[in-house]
Amino acid sequence: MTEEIKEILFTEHEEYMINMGPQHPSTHGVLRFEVFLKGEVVTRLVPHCGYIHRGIEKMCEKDTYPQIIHLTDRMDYFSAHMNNEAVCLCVENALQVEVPERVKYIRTILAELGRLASHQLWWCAFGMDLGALTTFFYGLRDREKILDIFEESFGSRLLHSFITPGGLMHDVHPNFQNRIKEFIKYFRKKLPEYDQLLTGNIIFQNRTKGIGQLSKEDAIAYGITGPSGRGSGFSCDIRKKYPYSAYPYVQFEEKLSEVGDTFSRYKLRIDEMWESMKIIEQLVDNIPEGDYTAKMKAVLRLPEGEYFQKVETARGELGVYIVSDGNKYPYRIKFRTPNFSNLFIMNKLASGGKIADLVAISGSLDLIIPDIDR
Amino acid sequence: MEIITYITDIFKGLKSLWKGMMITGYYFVHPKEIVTQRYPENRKTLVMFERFKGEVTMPHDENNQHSCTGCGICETNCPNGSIEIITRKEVNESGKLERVIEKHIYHLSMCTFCELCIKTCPSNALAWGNEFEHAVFDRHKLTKVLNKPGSSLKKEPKEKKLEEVKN
Amino acid sequence: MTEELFNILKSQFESVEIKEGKNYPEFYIPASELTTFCKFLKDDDRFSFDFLFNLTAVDWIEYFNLVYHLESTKNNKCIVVKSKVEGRDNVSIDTVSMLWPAAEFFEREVFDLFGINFNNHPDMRRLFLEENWNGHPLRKDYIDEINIIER
Amino acid sequence: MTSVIYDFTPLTQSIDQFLTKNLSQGWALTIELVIIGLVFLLFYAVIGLYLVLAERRVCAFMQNRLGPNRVGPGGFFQTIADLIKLLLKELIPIRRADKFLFNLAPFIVIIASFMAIAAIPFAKGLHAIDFNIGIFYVIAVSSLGVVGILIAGWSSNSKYSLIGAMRSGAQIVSYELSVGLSLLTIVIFAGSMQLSEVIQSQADGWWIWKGHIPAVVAFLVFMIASTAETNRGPFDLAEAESELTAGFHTEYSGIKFAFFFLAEYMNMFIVASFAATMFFGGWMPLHIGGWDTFNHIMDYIPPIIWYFGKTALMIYLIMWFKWTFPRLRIDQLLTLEWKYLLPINLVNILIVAFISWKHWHF
Repeated sequence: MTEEIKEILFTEHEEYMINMGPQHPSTHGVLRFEVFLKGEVVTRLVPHCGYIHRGIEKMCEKDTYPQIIHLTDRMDYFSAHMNNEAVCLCVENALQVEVPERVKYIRTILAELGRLASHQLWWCAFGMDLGALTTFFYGLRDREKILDIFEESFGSRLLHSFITPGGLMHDVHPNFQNRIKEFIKYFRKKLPEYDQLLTGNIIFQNRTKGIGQLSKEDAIAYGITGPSGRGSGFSCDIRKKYPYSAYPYVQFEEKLSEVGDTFSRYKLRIDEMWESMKIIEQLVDNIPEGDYTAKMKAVLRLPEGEYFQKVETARGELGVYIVSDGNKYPYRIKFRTPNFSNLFIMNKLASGGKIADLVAISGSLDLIIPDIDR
Repeated sequence: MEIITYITDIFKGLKSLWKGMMITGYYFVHPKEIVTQRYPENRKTLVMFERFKGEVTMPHDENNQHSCTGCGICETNCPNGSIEIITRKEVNESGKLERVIEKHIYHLSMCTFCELCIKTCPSNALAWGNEFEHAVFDRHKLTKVLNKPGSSLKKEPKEKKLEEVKN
Repeated sequence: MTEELFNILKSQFESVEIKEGKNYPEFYIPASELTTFCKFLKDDDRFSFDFLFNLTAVDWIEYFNLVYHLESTKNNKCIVVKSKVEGRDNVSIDTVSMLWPAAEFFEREVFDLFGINFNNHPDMRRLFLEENWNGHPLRKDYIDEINIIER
Repeated sequence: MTSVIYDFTPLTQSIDQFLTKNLSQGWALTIELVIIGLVFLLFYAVIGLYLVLAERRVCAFMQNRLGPNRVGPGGFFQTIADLIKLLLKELIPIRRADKFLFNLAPFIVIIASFMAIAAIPFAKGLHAIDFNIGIFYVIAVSSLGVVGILIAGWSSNSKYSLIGAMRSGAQIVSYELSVGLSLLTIVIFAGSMQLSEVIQSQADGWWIWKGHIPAVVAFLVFMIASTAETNRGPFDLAEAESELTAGFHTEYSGIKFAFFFLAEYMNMFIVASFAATMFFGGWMPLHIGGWDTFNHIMDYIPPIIWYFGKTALMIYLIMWFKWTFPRLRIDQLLTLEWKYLLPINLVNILIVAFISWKHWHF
């Protein structure tokens, strides 16, 4: 290549900017990427969020602790149980309440079912992002079974508000255990199909392998947690590190992958589904009899001080930071949401890739926009 | 040797593609696996789960009586202000002034189905209804009065109530 | 966190105050020394707090508390670093985003919702709200008569 | 051949004779052209609409759904209802778009696909025109559509559209090679570029059987390349709804969008019928050597059914691709063409030439 052509090709300063979002099929919500392109190659991108900012933290300052629960559902709506649990654990720890064993077991089962449902939906959406439209229906078909379990016990499918400080809203349905066992049996047959349809596919592998390399150091520095962080070898599973609820009683593996590309994040989530099923199987037969809630006062007043509770949601580490001034309302509540941190690595990962890679990467990070904006 | 890997790559790729096509092909020829619910047609047979949270209702018995005393606990517990209670004072049989609800107003459009009103109600006057077809053209229609016109407070014998508490 | 390490910190930074918090040990450091203190916590091998998992502010009306939750992925220890900034208007504190890139966006959120400026921050813009938004919503004295309904 | 019983040549010839007897040469030709045009217009609309319905039903069944089933029996009138809806929809004018080109683009796309049908033989004696370079003509005409796509992308003053159009350009320019070369294998076997002769040469067996492995390879390459050329399936980069929202037709609405939509399905039909014609004998019935009774029974099935059956099978194959595979990236798309399909194709042609020279095919 002569110098002249090189100059024309590589020293152009004009950038081609396109807006991806707020209404775009691949941002899974109202998120906007300002993408700067050079041909097909992304040079840099600027995320803009806030389109669905509802001020949950401000609203919580006017709500009593039981009233906060229903707002946490609406942050990461696919991990509604885990969000509820985080606030409840924080309040229980502050009040030094010991919840019954039955509650711990049920909470853990619900969290894992929620994780399964969330990962299923992620799988279908990820397939869609890459253009395999059929995955969407297979994933939703299987997720429907979990939602039916939820609906039978709590009356709602997505936003349950089922866990309250001290225990549960009410006891689970008598069918609960049988239905879960049925579902596990069913899903153990269906999950290998996911692999056949997408994981092994040569087009899929070419699209994901080596794309969006995230090193362990970057993952820690940027605070990437959850399956996205573990895909880079960052051991950040709260369930293992700081076990809560019934996690100390169960045997499971923290899946880690050292590669750190989009495919390893994908594979990790598939593996996590197997682990979740293992956890549920260990717990579902041994739910102890007992009360579904501990004795709680009518009005909860947290002692003055600051409390922090970490919980592993489907997308990473959810932290609840409550500052109490002894009143029945929290003085300040802050949710350290996993997606907030996970989003801002996008610029680093997607720069230098193609537009199609950008879509694959944002899909593999599994972003839920209301969780970012809160 | 590169030529051999080149050719094996092609065959591996084709095999993986064929595997995926077998899955979609399998479902294509197995219409029994179809999960579509034909909604308006199956309305008769469609049964919601008994715990389904459709809307907040106030159960009335055959004498058009409910058990809401109008204490206002549900109103204070509602995080969204979707419940309003209008009460009035009335002289009862024993000559005492008693609080009676005039209207128990429920804004379905603001409800987030957090279940706090139902859980905290001391007299179990509220319950979930299974109705889920809430679509209307005017959102004011979603504001409902839960107590039926002409309804009154259920008078239960005191002993029976005590027994219930004991149980 | 052992006593020994506390003492190391105490000897390095005279002004640091140590308090046993409800969940994690809390370190109070004046705003002027914040960056050097954080740098020490991150780079020193005995501490190596390399993972900033939360950064927020609390409005105590007279002053703001900046709260940094740090975790060491090597030692599995969590601590809280707190720093006080006085005043209401033109409040500012040094950024820690060069130590932990994650802080960049936490700080933008704090700037947006509390109005605390971070010196030397690479990109100090509002994160959630519009650029021309009046006030900072998470401050206790924020008034919005239209959108906030007092109960 | 025995399938003479369904020969359409006498019918068309009698019409021609009737017209030339009563009218002057020019008028007869004009009326013939008008008749053919009307027939094809109707055919085009019906095929296009029902391919959309077929695709929706097929993908629904693959995805454990029922698909459209409300309008008419089994959703039979669904796409007609859709068409009426699209006709009634507002044509949104785009500010600062190149108005003339913006309006022209859908017509170019649709004309390109229209022209290609003319050369397709539906049954013996049932084709509009039997060029002696029929294959060459179809390849040339079907690649005209990309001009329309490029114009659409460029003129609609949208960044997504432009990227989509550029992708489509790169894609069609490269995949045109593979389509041509894979058809060339059959041309070598058949020794003619005339479509009717290619079909006649398959009277004693289809090329996919007669041509040994090279024909199978050529068939696979043709299917992949032609799927790419029609902007479908795993190669729908020009539309790529998860990346570019709708690619080159992002800004089109109403009936103009419907033209693109219809043209896409027509292109699929053309490609599928070409695969059927070249590799599976077009309207030739299935004959197996030695089974005379069987062959005789097969002859009684009208060739038009044979033709549409084979085409439907090919269309199903293309749909099956689309609803199973993820989309390729633009560089992988070009890698697939230049590093895999083209070399394979060239080697394949050499082998075919050798086989043909030695008369090793049946």
